[in-house]
Amino acid sequence: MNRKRLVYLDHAATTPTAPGVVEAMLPYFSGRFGNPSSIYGIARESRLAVDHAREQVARAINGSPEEVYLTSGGTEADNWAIKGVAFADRKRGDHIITSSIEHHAVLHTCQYLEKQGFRVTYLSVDEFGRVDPADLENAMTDRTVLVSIMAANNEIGTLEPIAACGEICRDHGVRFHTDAVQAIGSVPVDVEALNVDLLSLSAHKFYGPKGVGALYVRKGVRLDNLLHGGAQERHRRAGTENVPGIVGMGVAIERACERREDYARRLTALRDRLYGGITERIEHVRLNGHPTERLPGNLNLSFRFIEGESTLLMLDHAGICASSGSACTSGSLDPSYVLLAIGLPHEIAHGSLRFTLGESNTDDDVDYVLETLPPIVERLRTMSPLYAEYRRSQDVQ
Amino acid sequence: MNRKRLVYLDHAATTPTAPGVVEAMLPYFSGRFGNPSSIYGIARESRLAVDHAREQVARAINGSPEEVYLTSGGTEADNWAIKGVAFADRKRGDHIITSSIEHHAVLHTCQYLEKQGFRVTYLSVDEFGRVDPADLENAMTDRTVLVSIMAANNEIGTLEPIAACGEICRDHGVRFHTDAVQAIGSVPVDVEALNVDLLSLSAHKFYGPKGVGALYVRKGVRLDNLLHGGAQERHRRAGTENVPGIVGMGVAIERACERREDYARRLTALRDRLYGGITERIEHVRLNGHPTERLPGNLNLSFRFIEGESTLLMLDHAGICASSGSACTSGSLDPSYVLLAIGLPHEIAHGSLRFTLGESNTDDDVDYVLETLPPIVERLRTMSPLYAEYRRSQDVQ
Amino acid sequence: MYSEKVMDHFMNPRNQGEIEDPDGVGEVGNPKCGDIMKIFLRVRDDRVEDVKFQTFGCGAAVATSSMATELVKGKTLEEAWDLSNTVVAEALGGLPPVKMHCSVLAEEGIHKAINDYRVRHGLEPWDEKPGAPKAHSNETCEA
Amino acid sequence: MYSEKVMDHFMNPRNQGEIEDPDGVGEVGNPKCGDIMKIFLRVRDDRVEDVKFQTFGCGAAVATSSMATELVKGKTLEEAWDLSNTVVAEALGGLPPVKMHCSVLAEEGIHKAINDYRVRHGLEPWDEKPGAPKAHSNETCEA
Ligand SMILES: Cc1ncc(COP(=O)(O)O)c(C=O)c1O
Ligand SMILES: Cc1ncc(COP(=O)(O)O)c(C=O)c1O
Repeated sequence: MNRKRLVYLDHAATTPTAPGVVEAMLPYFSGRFGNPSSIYGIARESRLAVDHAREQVARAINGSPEEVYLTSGGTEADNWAIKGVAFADRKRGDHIITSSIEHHAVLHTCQYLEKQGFRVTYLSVDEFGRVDPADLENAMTDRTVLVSIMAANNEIGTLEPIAACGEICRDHGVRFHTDAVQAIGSVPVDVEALNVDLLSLSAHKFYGPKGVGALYVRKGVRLDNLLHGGAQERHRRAGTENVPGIVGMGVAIERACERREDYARRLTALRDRLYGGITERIEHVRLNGHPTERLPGNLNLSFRFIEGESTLLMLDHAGICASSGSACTSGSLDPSYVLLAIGLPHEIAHGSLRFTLGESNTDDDVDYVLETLPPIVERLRTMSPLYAEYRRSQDVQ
Repeated sequence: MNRKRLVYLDHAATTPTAPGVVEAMLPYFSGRFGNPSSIYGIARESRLAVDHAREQVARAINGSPEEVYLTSGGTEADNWAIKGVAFADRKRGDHIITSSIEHHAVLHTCQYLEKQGFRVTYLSVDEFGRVDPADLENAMTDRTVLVSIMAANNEIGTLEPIAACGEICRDHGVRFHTDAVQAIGSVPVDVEALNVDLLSLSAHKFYGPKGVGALYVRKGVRLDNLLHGGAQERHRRAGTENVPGIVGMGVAIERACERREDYARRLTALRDRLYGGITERIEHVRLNGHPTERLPGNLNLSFRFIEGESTLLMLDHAGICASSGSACTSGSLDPSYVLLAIGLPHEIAHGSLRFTLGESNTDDDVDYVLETLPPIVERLRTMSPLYAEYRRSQDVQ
Repeated sequence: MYSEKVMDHFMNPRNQGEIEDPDGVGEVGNPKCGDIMKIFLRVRDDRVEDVKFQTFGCGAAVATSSMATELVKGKTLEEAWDLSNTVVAEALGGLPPVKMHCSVLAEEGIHKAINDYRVRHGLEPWDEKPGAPKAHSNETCEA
Repeated sequence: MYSEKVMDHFMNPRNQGEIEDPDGVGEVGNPKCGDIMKIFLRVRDDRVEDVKFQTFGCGAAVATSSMATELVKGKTLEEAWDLSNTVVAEALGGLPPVKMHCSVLAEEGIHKAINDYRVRHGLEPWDEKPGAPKAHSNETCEA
């Protein structure tokens, strides 16, 4: 493949670790490699580094360091929050409320709990992917122990009404968890303002390293452990700390919060230009997710008559990285459950692409996509029996 | 503190990541940072790198790549193996057998399962810390679903009779897990020769990075998932892969296996010299663990009349990093349960030190310890009311 | 994910398009599952003189359409009928397991087009071999 | 883990040793729990003229022994009795929570030595304040 350029537009899948973050991590591999649980000098350095990172995470979300527990990523944080509260509060109740468009780390955990005898309500969302707080209110029972609603959806970028949901939970005395994996660094996240009891985050979504995340747990929230073993994380999460990763997450979250406003402004502008340019050049395109209440870098579009994976492959050939609403690599033929949940018919959901912009993207990148994408869509439509059929139906009219 | 030198003798707690390992990881932070689940070029590079590391791990333990699942470390692997088999086989039985000297990642997981209604037999060990396979045979019931015996103990270095235990399990049709976290790179580990169904390992114990490990699961072993979510690891372990960490583990395990024989020979010689030198220079010293069936780098000694933590602090002051049988930092005042299990009285257990040698250690290091340790022990004994009492009792005789 | 051969047939599909007034047409697949294949045949002297396809679907769906049409071109209808999905997949240098159903779809499309030709000519449609793989069960998209 | 002050008193303990023919001795702690402290007093005119300690225990146990003896030296017995564990801990620049019991142990050791002196002199032993913290409950080592 002779690639003229690489335009990465899949920042929701993962971000590159920022060079400054890698630099901050490096000393902790071979030099300051001590196990934070040991008591000698180099171990104390590791301990201090971990504690410092914990403070950076706490500050970023307006929590306190004692409320931050370090994990191996967003998935572990989600699993821990949900199973942890469910099992700890089992005597108080057996009902959990979540939304139908949560990440699999939440949905599959809830489904697992259903097998363990819990009842789960999956709130539906409107055409823009928003949960209605009134639905949450209505779903509350006196057996409800936990509500989990994501801060921002990973596919369509829709921002959920977290503060309102948090208030309802607080009024009902029910624990409230939010998966903020996609939100950190893009929108303000403040556990006080949002009335959040538990919050998940994952470093590789904000230019930190993969394989490290955190769970915020408000003081007083009871939570069973998920990983049993050593006394790390104040007896709450066992396992030798991933010191370099944790240091990287600390630096990355501080950096992300400092840059957030600029980042959001810049990405919103680029994204809107990309969206405008695409709709000017290509017919039969639909925006998925909320028109304004969405992540700054997220553009999720359905292109009628064509299928997502084949579009991605052609884009890849041209050096453009994006993702699709067909979860094709996962072995399922069903299109994205998120797109179905906002009411898209299957074949339209199959023709969806997600472009998620990030730090490195420029106006040139947008221009390149605007130049590259229309002929690809055109070519795939020419190949498509659905498009041929559509055209025949138009000719008839 | 003006340290003349640093002598790191706590390789069982963690090892420095080898520079070559860090180098292999580096490209995967900011350059080849793609999410292995995505389909474009840079993501395929990540996928290939993860698959390659999986092969390296498989080869090291004589398993096949499809039997290797990547985790966030030894603790997650232990938790997953034990809970996974227990819950998957719940209908077949509710009894688990392990030893009383397992790592907390195994013991606390078993204790958690006891709360969930499982029964656990904790096999006792002999004065050297060895499980007797006959005890295992006797403990088997028709409700037994899992046996978990560590390959090598982390505190006293004793090697367990894994092959014999594995054979008993196979004869009874019971799943056999071994925590090989301390064994990899030091003694041969072959899942076929050892009759092992599940095996845990952790990269930071063999000069790989912290926060990454693996669980070997023999084909056909049923296992519930521990982390629910995305389709990673063939639907068995969710969460975006820690690509740099996984790459590092692959390189580290290959490297460790290549060097193993040399490493073991060199460390055994250094350790034996250290042991000989200490017993020549210091009275009232006891070797803990098996005299020959032990990890090459492990030297666990009890120094009568003095306490471990204070000895460690003085050693640290002199630039020597070791660990003690007092789990003092964990908030418990009880001495190591492993040392109690091999029959040490409390006050002797409190006076134990663990020196674990590794790659960087030299004859000079041994000389330095032999020069530094005796006056420290002397000084602490002078301070000790137990030593004063002992001396009075000797004077009387 | 895909072999070079698959990528070549995906990026440069052979026989893509429509045949005007075809002798047989087969459309298979299901928009719900994200793949539809339409095969057009021109038959002369019981041989596939020309064949074209239209496909809505993933890379493997396009590549198998391309390869399958390439493989049946010039063959007798009986030979074309006997083209199995595994031969198509092998000719492409293999397919990822989750994509094998695409090759089944191609086989089904060709069968359907052949039987369409046969029915138009007053012949009995041929039967699928008993136990032959199916791309999709009727109602679901399970691979 | 430890403050500089703690490390200083640990590495350079004050008053470490034995007093020959002491006026009062107090031994507290428990080898099971990994700490034993022995306090020796020389008393003149109801004052602590000299004080020494022997300690088997962790860094904090040594440092609190050192600091506690330093703080009672020259004090009247009544003043010495009133020395609370928190004062010792504060004088050391604080102790990790899991190590606070060491400062309690030091307080107990001094109390025991003072009462030993009192009993030897035919005086009533003083009572611990009700609700005063204890380093260890009798049977277990729970902090
Ligand atoms: C919303 C959301 N939650 C959870 C996760 C899981 O995070 P990780 O893959 O770091 O475990 C992701 C990303 O994969 C996500 O986008
Ligand atoms: C024998 C043993 N098992 C399990 C573990 C846990 O591994 P990790 O800390 O990498 O989770 C360790 C080390 O801490 C160990 O020595």
